[in-house]
Amino acid sequence: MALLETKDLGIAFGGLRAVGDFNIKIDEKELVGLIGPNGAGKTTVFNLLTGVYLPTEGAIYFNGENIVGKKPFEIVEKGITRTFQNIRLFKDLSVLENVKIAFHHKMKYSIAAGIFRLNAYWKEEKEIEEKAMELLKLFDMQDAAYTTAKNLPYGQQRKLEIARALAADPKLLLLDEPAAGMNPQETKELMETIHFIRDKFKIAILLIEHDMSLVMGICERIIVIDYGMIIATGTPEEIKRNKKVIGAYLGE
Amino acid sequence: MLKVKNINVYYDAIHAIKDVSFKVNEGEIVTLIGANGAGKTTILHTVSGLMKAKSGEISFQKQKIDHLEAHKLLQLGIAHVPEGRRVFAEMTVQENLELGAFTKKDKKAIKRNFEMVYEKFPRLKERRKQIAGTLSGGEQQMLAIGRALMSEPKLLLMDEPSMGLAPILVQEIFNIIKEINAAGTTILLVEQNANMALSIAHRAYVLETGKVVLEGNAKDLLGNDEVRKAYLG
Amino acid sequence: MNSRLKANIINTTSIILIYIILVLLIRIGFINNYYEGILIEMGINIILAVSLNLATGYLGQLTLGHAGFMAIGAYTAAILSARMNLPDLPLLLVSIVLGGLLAAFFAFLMAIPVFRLRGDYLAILTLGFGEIIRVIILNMKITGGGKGLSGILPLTSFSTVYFITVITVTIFYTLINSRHGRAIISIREDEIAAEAVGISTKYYKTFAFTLAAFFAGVAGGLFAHHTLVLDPKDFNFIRSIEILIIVVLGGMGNLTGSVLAAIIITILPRLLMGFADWNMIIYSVLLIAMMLFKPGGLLEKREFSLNGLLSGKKKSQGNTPVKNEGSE
Amino acid sequence: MDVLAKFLQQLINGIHVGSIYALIALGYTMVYGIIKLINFAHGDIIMMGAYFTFVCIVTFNLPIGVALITPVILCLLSGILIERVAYKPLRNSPRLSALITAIGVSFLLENVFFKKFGQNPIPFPQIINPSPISLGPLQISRITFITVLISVLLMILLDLFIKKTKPGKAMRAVSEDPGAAQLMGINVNSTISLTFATGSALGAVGGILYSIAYPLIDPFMGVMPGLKAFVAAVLGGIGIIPGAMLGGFIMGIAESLTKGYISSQLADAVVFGILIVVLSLKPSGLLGKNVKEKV
Amino acid sequence: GQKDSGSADSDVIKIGGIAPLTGNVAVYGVAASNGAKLAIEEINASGGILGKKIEYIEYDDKGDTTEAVNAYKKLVNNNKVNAIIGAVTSKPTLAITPLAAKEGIPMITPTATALDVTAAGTNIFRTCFIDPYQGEIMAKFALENLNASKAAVLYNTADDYSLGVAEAFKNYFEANGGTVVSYEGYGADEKDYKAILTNVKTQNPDVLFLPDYYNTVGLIAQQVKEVGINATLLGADGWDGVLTVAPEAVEGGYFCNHYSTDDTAEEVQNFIKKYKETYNEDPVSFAALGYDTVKILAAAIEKAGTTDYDAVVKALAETNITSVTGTITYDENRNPVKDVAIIKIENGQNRLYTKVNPQ
Ligand SMILES: Nc1ncnc2c1ncn2[C@@H]1O[C@H](COP(=O)(O)OP(=O)(O)OP(=O)(O)O)[C@@H](O)[C@H]1O
Ligand SMILES: Nc1ncnc2c1ncn2[C@@H]1O[C@H](COP(=O)(O)OP(=O)(O)OP(=O)(O)O)[C@@H](O)[C@H]1O
Ligand SMILES: [Mg+2]
Ligand SMILES: [Mg+2]
Repeated sequence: MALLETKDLGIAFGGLRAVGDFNIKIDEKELVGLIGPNGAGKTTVFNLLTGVYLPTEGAIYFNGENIVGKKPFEIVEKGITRTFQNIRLFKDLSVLENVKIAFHHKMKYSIAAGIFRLNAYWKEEKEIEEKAMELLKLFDMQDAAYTTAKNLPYGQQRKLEIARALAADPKLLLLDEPAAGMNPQETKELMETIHFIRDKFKIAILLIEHDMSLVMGICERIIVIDYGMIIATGTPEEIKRNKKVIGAYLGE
Repeated sequence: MLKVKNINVYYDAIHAIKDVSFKVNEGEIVTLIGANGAGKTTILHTVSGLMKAKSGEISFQKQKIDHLEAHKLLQLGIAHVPEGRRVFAEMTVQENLELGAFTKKDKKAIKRNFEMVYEKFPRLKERRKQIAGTLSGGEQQMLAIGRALMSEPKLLLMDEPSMGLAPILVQEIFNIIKEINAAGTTILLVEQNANMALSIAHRAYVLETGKVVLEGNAKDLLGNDEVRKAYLG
Repeated sequence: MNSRLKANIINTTSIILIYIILVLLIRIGFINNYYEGILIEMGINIILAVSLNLATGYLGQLTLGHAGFMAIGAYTAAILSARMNLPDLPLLLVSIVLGGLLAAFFAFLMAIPVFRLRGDYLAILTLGFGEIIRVIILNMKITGGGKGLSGILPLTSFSTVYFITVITVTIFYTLINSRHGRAIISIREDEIAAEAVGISTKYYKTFAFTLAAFFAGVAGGLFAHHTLVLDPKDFNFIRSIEILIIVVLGGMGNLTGSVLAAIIITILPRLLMGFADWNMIIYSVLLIAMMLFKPGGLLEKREFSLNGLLSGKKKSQGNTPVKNEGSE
Repeated sequence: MDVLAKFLQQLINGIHVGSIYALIALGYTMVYGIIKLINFAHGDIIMMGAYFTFVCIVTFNLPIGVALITPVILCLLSGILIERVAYKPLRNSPRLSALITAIGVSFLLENVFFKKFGQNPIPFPQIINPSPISLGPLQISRITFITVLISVLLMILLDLFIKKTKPGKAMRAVSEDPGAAQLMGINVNSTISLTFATGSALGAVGGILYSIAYPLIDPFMGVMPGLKAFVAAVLGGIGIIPGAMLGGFIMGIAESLTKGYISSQLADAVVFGILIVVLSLKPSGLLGKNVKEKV
Repeated sequence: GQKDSGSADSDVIKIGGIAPLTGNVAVYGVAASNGAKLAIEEINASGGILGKKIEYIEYDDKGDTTEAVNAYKKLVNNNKVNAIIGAVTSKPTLAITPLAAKEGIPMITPTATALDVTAAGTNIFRTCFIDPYQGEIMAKFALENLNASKAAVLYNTADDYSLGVAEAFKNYFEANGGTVVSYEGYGADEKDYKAILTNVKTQNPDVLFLPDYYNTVGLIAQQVKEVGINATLLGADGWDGVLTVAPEAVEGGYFCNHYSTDDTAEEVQNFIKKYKETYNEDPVSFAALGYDTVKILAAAIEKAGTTDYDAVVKALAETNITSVTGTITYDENRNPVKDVAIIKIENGQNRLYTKVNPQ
């Protein structure tokens, strides 16, 4: 059984059908790219998968369960987390707190335990503080733990978003243009990080990116969409040679 | 044409630009390249008057401009295509372009500019009546450039025009930049996509954490090993 | 563990010490009836401000109807206490808790339409709810309508207000510094991102809003048994705004700030009374000046901590004031 | 008077108040649109318009035309001044701080006038003869007639101004993105001033019309109509000019019909109830675009 | 002036005043306060009472209940006054009566007409007559003197005074053969009465009774004209002052009052003269009531020979003096028994139309 499977997924905004007949399968630990021209519907696919938008057609099976209609936070609990095309950090909070918040649904202590500072509170708080620091270490951000998120350089902010998404313990991680605004060198480093994450956390990753060096460099499989429809899928080599993709997206 | 001398720019306590100097000659394409947060956007903002330098001097065609407000600079002939396009999302394409010619009084010139922009971007002509917010990323970028051209600038500042665009559009945008330059507009271009930028520029400056660390002929920099390693991957 | 214990001892001792000093001053008449009344109002304002701060400062939802919840609590408590047969203290506690619960219940009902909205739309809707509550009270028999409700038992005393205030502030403090508090704050920072890391924004919005209303209701109950006459006019939107002023003045998302500002705003008009008819002019000029010079609030993001002060350690608080609340 | 005539009469009453609300609501909406500030002091511009008119007519005995134009100009200048002194320094501060400053300005204006003109409400001079003109079974007071006429005229002019003229377009551009507007050569400061000036001038006219209808002016008279007009602006979709007008008329008519057919005291509840229902169905107001935040 | 003398038996007699000196109903508060001050000046000029000067300490209640309670507490706790005059309007007065009743301090409200005011305690008196009484008088007047058969009544639901007078009017009017065709309430902050008046107009009443304070009456009266109602307007003592607001709109109306400046009695003319000299304006009835209140209180203290609360209260109950608003004695509910003046508004002037004796 595939980790994620969509069946004829689609959404229309008013008259515009932004995504349609969208059928994909992603297996565990797969690293898949999603590319396509601007406005093709890539981010919209992410929004459908994470429950931000309610599809107007089709179904999404995650671990065999249809998750259509679930709230975003419920989908996170099931194991899909994401980053955003336009960075959405908790800007005025510290880096550490950004990560801690994402542990929320893994924690158990009740509101009363929090208010009256029962043992569960002290125990769990200590635990996640340690876990969060560990995670930051992985991204080499432990020194920035107490920095306010908005004061981080752009590239670090993107990394923090990924760390935060990982803290929520996903089985499938969705990355929306993780390399946007990075120069080629930084992009290269990011590619390594993404590889590393996949291997260390043993998760599947679906990523959107316009930087072909990244997409072609690390993705095992690539899905190309245009006008909301899949126009090609295949290995990077196949995609590079695909006439339709060249015409619609890559250019000569 | 544009001369920037030892400027220092701060965000509150953060010293973002440190003693930066550079110049742009008439008819050139000059590009500023550098990592994230190197200060490229900040420099463009300072040149176009959206931000003020704490010290240093900026002059344009021999005139000191560092004390002028942004809306005055346009009249001198400096236009700015900002990072992230920033088109007026709730207005139509046409209205966006009209605003580009806001300071122009000459009706005939405005009409001519409209024709010029529509000729350069036939797509915009097609979408004249469309609300700008609903355009695709590439189209919005074209609109942002077109809007800046409406004021017939002598110097055009462009901030990452290729960001977030599909490869096919990136190519198109760079071609357009070359065309504009060929038609006589001087261009100061900021890019992450250093490869592309260097291949169309005449000269380039490399920025690192708010400082100019390297400058030279674009072709030379393309061949420079250090640059290759740091920015071209 | 040890430092935790030490902190608890320091806090508890100082709270009791302050209490004893104030009670002594009241006993010997240094603080007379009139000044005692001011102290009581201070406590009530603190509870109001701290609870509104949860909704506006921490949750990030600008609400302009806090006085409405206060009104529900006030009228409920006043009406109930007149009809129950209990000794004074239990009577007060039972009636204000019931008042708080009813306020919370209404907040819970409102949460559904309210939280579909964003930013200033939400603000104006809460204002609308507040006004509707007032108009309904104005048109009910049991509340005395526009004539007001009088004959309320004088049950609120300095001691009750003091301890209820302390308990309230403590509850809010510990809540905010727990995972649930973090969840609430994350909604203020970015709702969509909060959902995307697994936080049920609906749940926490409703919870924070309801809890804030509960304490507004409690404050209302204390107010009712202090002033002894209730008039719907006391709970109009200007009152809600007065509470908001305290919150913003103290600093959004800053509990100590709310406490400090509540004290200042309670005393200020009385201090200015000496300036006769210049008082309100001075008051408004001060208000404008404070905002112009300290736009982030008096304390901005600094939380005052007694332990920190005593042990000379600087305790940094992660919560910072909200920037651009509700704006996209 | 038969049932229909009574209904029409109540409708006319509603349109009368509604047109005043609409005029005032425009000031709220314009300012909100451009600097995202709920300008609480706008209600007090109404009050100032009323007092200035009073002073011009009663104290200085100016000819009626001058006495009506002067207050509008004074309010217009006050609007600009308030923005420059109290709001401009806070443009980059948290929005709530600016809101509290606006409240502070509101208190200040109220109390300055309170100090100057004293506690008593002052009777406003009779500018328009209140006696009604008969139209079949209907009687329309001259005040109503003139009020509606002036308001509608001003609204049409404003709409043309914003849509067609350059300064109008500059206002729209600044309200969308002040930074980008500057890059178009638009002077953001003067555009914001212009917005305050226009809004305040309309507010002053609203204030005068309001005082003619309810000829008793006091320093706090702006609070209630200010609040209602603001609700009207939200009802129609805040920041949207035709929305403010629509909202104003709906509020006025709803109020009048409630008073006429249900109960005078429930009018406010009904008005806010309508607001709640509308916002529940259309979260950004009647004419507001229901944009889901794009992520 | 607020002096804080700690000791109770100083060489002055302290009288505390509570009145709305600012706010919506300030005009009444200021008038009552001016009247009271005039009387105190007179008394002090002629040697004071019990050989001591009167010190008058006054706080503003803004017409607000909370402020009134604050003012009361300050007077009793901080200033340690011997007696209280106030408050002026009914609602704030009702807010302080339970406190005053508990303390037993002699308290006289010059002008609070709500029925319940004096019910709180045997130490609470008033100088004005009560609401129901005014309502009945005006209903009787409408039926008998104006031959009205259809009446419309508009009242302020948020105001005890307005409500009380309206109710009494309605009951009396209906009990004595008239019909009240329209009986409608409005809120305190209302400014637009046209919707209600449009309804009233369809009923075509003979008289329109508007028991409210004059500011509101002025507003309603103009809108009565706008809507085109021709009924005779009637009102109660709250109308005193309406000529300053809307003289044209109320022309031809009648209202009842505590006294009339037309009254030729010596006390009245003397008072008017002195008041005009001091304040440069005509005294409204609230001024007269404020004046009389001090006179009543001073007489009682003099009679009691002490400022002891109980003794003064006892002396108050036995009051019998003739002053500006008539010859005053108290009934068992501590309400005054005295004449009522009915005033007609003619050519923009208040004219004494007739005097009604309660007996
Ligand atoms: N909330 C929405 N309302 C209306 N239209 C929308 C909405 N969200 C997306 N769209 C439209 O759906 C289409 C797909 O948008 P989407 O953001 O998914 O593109 P994308 O493939 O991510 O493009 P890019 O590479 O530029 O980010 C676009 O035409 C967009 O305008
Ligand atoms: N509003 C701001 N407040 C504080 N610091 C800022 C702000 N904007 C930029 N900075 C800081 O100033 C420095 C320069 O930023 P700038 O945006 O000019 O970089 P850039 O070279 O354009 O980067 P990018 O490639 O990401 O666009 C960075 O360190 C950044 O963090
Ligand atoms: Mg996208
Ligand atoms: Mg940049």
